[in-house]
Amino acid sequence: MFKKVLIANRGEIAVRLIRACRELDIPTVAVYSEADRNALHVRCADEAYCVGPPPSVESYLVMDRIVDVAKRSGADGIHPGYGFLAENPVFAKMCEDNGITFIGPSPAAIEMMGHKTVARETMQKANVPVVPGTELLDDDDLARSAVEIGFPVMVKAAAGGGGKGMRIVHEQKQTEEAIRAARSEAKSSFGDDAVFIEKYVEEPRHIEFQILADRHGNVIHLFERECSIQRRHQKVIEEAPSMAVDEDLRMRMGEAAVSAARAAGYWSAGTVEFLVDKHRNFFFLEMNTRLQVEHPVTEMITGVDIAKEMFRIASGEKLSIRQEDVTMNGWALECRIYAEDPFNNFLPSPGVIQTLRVPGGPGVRDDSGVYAGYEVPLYYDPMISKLCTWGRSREEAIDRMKRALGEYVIKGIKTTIPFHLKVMSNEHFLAGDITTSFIGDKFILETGEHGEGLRDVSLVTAALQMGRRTREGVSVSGQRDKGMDAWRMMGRRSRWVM
Amino acid sequence: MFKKVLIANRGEIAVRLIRACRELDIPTVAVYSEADRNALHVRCADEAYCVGPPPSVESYLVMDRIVDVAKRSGADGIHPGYGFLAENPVFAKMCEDNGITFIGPSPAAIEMMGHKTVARETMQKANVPVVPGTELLDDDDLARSAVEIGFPVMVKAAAGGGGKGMRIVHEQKQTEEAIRAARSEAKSSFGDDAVFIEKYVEEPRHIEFQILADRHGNVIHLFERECSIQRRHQKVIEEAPSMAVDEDLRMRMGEAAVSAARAAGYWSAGTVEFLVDKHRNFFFLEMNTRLQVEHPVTEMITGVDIAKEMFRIASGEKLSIRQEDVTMNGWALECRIYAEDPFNNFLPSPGVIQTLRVPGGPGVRDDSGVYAGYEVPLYYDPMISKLCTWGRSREEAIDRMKRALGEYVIKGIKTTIPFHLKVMSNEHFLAGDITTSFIGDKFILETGEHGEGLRDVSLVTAALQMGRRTREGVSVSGQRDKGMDAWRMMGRRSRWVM
Amino acid sequence: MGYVAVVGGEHIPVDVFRNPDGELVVKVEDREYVVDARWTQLDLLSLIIDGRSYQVDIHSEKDSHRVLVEGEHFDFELFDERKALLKSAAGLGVEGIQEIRTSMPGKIVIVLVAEGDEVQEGDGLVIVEAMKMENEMKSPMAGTITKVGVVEGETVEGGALLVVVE
Amino acid sequence: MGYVAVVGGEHIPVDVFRNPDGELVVKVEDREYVVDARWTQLDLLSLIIDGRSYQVDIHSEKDSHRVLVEGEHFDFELFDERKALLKSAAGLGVEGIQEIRTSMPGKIVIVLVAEGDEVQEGDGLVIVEAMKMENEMKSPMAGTITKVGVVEGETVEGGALLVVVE
Repeated sequence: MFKKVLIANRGEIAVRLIRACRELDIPTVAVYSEADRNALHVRCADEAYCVGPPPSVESYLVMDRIVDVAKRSGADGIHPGYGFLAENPVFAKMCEDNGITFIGPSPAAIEMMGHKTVARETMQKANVPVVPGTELLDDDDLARSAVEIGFPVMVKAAAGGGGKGMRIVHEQKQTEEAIRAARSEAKSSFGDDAVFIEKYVEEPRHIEFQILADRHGNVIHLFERECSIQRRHQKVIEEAPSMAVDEDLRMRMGEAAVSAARAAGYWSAGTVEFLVDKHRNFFFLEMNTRLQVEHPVTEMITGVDIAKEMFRIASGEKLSIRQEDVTMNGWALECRIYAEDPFNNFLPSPGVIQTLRVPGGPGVRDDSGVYAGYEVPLYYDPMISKLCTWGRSREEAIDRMKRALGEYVIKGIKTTIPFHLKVMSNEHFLAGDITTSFIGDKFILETGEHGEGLRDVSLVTAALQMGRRTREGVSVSGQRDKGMDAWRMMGRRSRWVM
Repeated sequence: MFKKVLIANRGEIAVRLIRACRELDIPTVAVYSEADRNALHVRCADEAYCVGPPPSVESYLVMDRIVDVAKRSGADGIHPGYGFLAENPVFAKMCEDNGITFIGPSPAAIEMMGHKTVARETMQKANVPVVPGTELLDDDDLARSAVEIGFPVMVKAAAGGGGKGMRIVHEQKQTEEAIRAARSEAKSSFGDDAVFIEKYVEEPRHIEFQILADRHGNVIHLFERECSIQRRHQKVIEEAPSMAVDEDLRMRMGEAAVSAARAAGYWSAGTVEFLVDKHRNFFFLEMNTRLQVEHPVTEMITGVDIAKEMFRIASGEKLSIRQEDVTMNGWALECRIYAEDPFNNFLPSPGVIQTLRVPGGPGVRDDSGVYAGYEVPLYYDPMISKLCTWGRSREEAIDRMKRALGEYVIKGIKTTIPFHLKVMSNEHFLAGDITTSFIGDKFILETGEHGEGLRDVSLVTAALQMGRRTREGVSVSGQRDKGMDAWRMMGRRSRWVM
Repeated sequence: MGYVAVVGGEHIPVDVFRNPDGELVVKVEDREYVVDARWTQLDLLSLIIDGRSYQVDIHSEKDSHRVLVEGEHFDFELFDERKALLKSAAGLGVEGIQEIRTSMPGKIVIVLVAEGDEVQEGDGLVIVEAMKMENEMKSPMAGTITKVGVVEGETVEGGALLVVVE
Repeated sequence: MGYVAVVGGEHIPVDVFRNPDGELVVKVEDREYVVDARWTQLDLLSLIIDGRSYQVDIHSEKDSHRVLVEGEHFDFELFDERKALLKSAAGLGVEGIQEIRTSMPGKIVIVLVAEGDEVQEGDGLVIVEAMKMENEMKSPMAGTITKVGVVEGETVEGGALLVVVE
């Protein structure tokens, strides 16, 4: 096992990986930008080194500086998390060249799967079905190909993933702007503006399989995740298993996922993403050669700690479990909580978290990188927490999620918690009737039937809030006051007329 | 199912039960004393009514007032939690007489199991082995019986449980004081000062079986919990399953537990407690006719939500699971976190919780009744949180617990977190070599080998703390400062000489 | 103490006082609520109104309030009576001149309109990149662009004036 | 700024200053630590010392400090130099007259000693009930009881003087 590991990331995933290392008794080295001196991952790690100014291109993406910190601190492994350098084959190679283990797949596998067009060809050869699409082309050829394939089409960044550098194009006149926007986001997120075009499968489900593979040729899958609930091609709610997958489809897709991993000569944890249409045809979409944001839901239904498995695999151990040992137990959901205002077009809402109360009790898991008093910086992804729930059934997992979201208090910034609460009550979601266009088509973020009565409660609160500010206002008891008023209330006549 | 349920309790267990009700979509009614207006259970419930001044005998134990609140608010069920009125047959009867369902067993079953001497007789008739002991006697007869049975003996309150009103007596001269102290605690905790004496089984393990029984004669068990780690006869760390129980013993003890429940005509959730000696003989100790503090560890290894099952059973539903459907998955641990100073004889440490950071990530569950800004009151039990972890193996559960305890930040009051951290590193604990005398015999709360280096870090911190207070002190950057100092540090020569 | 709330164009009187028993009363229009209110955490109010317990989360900026309670949210303004009177003379509505500002620092990616352009409600005005996402600022109403305060490529602070629509 | 720490009877000099590069330095005896320190949460210090990251929890009451770091705890006193000098003249040790006080409100259940009694270290003095538990207050040293400040059955506030041992 590793003597010491450097975590080349920040936020919740850095904290997740430090937790895994603590449980494996591996000392950890954090790196941080100047904007992140007070970040949780810096406080949790055993060592911490600043690697540059706030913009990630000047800090978290500076490969030689990170490798230098690893060497100087004596780390013999680097885990890249997701995003940043996680799917950068140059970085994986640089680690190897410096005698440091890259805790992920081989540079060759990253490169093959990272270039979406090469990945498509590899999959076609391995008889895994793919969606019709183009190679990398310049703007004019892309625009022409879009017409040939037939709208709607998707413009996608060759590098990276996670919904960035992607644009859907419904009609010809949008093509130029979509290519520009995708290139611009791809450039700023991955440092590579190459894009290609794919047929856009309408009303698909996005279903992915979690893979674990060791360096000795053993490959298993840990079942599927349903990731159809997306905003701007970014997953926001995931679950495992999927209601759309029965035993037969699970077996066939699982086999295809394992074949895909074998075709890529893959080791480490990875994810094979598929689109599934309404006729249960599935198409290879891409392979993510890293730990996924949504890995916790798979951990909750299988009991396998995927992050810890990555460290074991990278240190050369064989998989401790065989395919037939992997069992599925219950149902798990994840809601990604962003520092965004759901009632104002999901505008980012950075700032200081003044109060934080994380839900607890049975079947609840919170993965977050923040704390009360922490300032969510402007420079990075606005995801601040992943809230997961487990239940014996999908219904129980949903009931728990509603309960847990209701308990979650994050003050000082606006978050997407109210959005998730609405999804958890949406009849289509409850019925499992979800596709990647769910949010556009089947979801309205409106005040519900109980709104009228609660409006008065909100006006009462605002009036008391105003009173706190001014001497003229009628004062409200603070925390330390005696409860005598409340006690007298027992004998009072009802006046609540709502 | 219930239209509305009143939770006749406070603290973490009231919050736990409100969570169960939320997941079952049952509106909840909280009751609170004047000291608890700001308590979490008041804020979480749908309705809340004050039932009296801070001392529990004037509020949480006033039966007719609680029943009156239930009637006035339209609640058709009352859940008593644990402690307070949970094992009071008079209260259970009063609920029934007022047409309100007591969410627990029948008054007759509570009464039978509540009087330890009657319970012993019932068990003897049902061929469940019991520990030698006396009936209820006056002080002089008790003192005489103690000599007859032979020291060491245990003085125990006839009512209640949970370690209160219990005293161990090693030699004759301690007898009088032990009886006085036990009676005094029993009186103040349960309102009944009757005590009896039992042979004290030396170096026993305390192992208990979780029972679920419906009103239709179905009784199952959910395996055992190991509860040997105790302080002052109060459980502080529990786990499930127990290392001392193999498949054969599990089957025999499970059958005895089911027989015990049947002999008592029991329904609802309940716990049959046994002492297990070093030869694997087991003796019936008592039956707790309520939800136990430590129920989460069983929930974590079986996936069964015991609290929710209690509501279903009380509403007349049949058990949804048969004995053969109950499976054991992994290992779970619970550490009870008290507002006590472990380095000062575990003196209670009430006060305002200034900062709270609850651990998260995989396999961690926190059940607590507190929040940042909350003042832990003087009047009630000092347990503020139950931290549980799950792992595929006992080792993984322990590694997670160490990791989670290390993350837990509770500031403003002293807590037993450092105590638990020490237990998790104790070689006897790691080996599973634990009995009820573990803390007295095998555990030292001393500073470990790393202490010397960390002492300098603690002195550095105190010096910086002093500097914050005075203008003369050298100032330290606050949270919002730029990270430039840290960034410059990159080029600095090593001066850390530890 | 008297207030006026402006909710979706509607004006609602809200009054706070102590009744003869010393209890805190909030009157909304003609509905009187006797309230037991505690600020248990920063801007987090525990309200008990005749036994019903609410945990209310309020986010206030000057007279604007965002309230979250039981999964529902409410955005409105609340003025004290004197201020409401002054505002009333000047027109309390939110129509008229609209200043579109950034809520946070970011980079101006594209300016979609020029001074003098006619826009409809919902038309895109400016695309701003912040926190790695591009966000399109839309017009809150139909009108004419009377000012454009930024140029493409510019980096702006939070609160910067982007566009004025009249 | 100079301090003196008293740890288990030992006196340890601690000095805080900025070095010529402007870095914050804390010197403990002859060991110099260049520290990057942030109070990230109330009394919770994030310390980075030559790359090693510590999260240190400190609980201070006047000159007494309880520090928790990486699962270890340290209790000690820290005085600034002037105070240490004054204390030194008066004897910095913790022997001599010991006042036994309650840390919290509670009820006196039993008083086990009377004025003039001789006690050994660890002998029980008073049993106090608080938070439903009976706690025995023990003598921190051998000596003579010179004062008993409470009677059985009495309810006392936090900090009440129970017994004086000399």
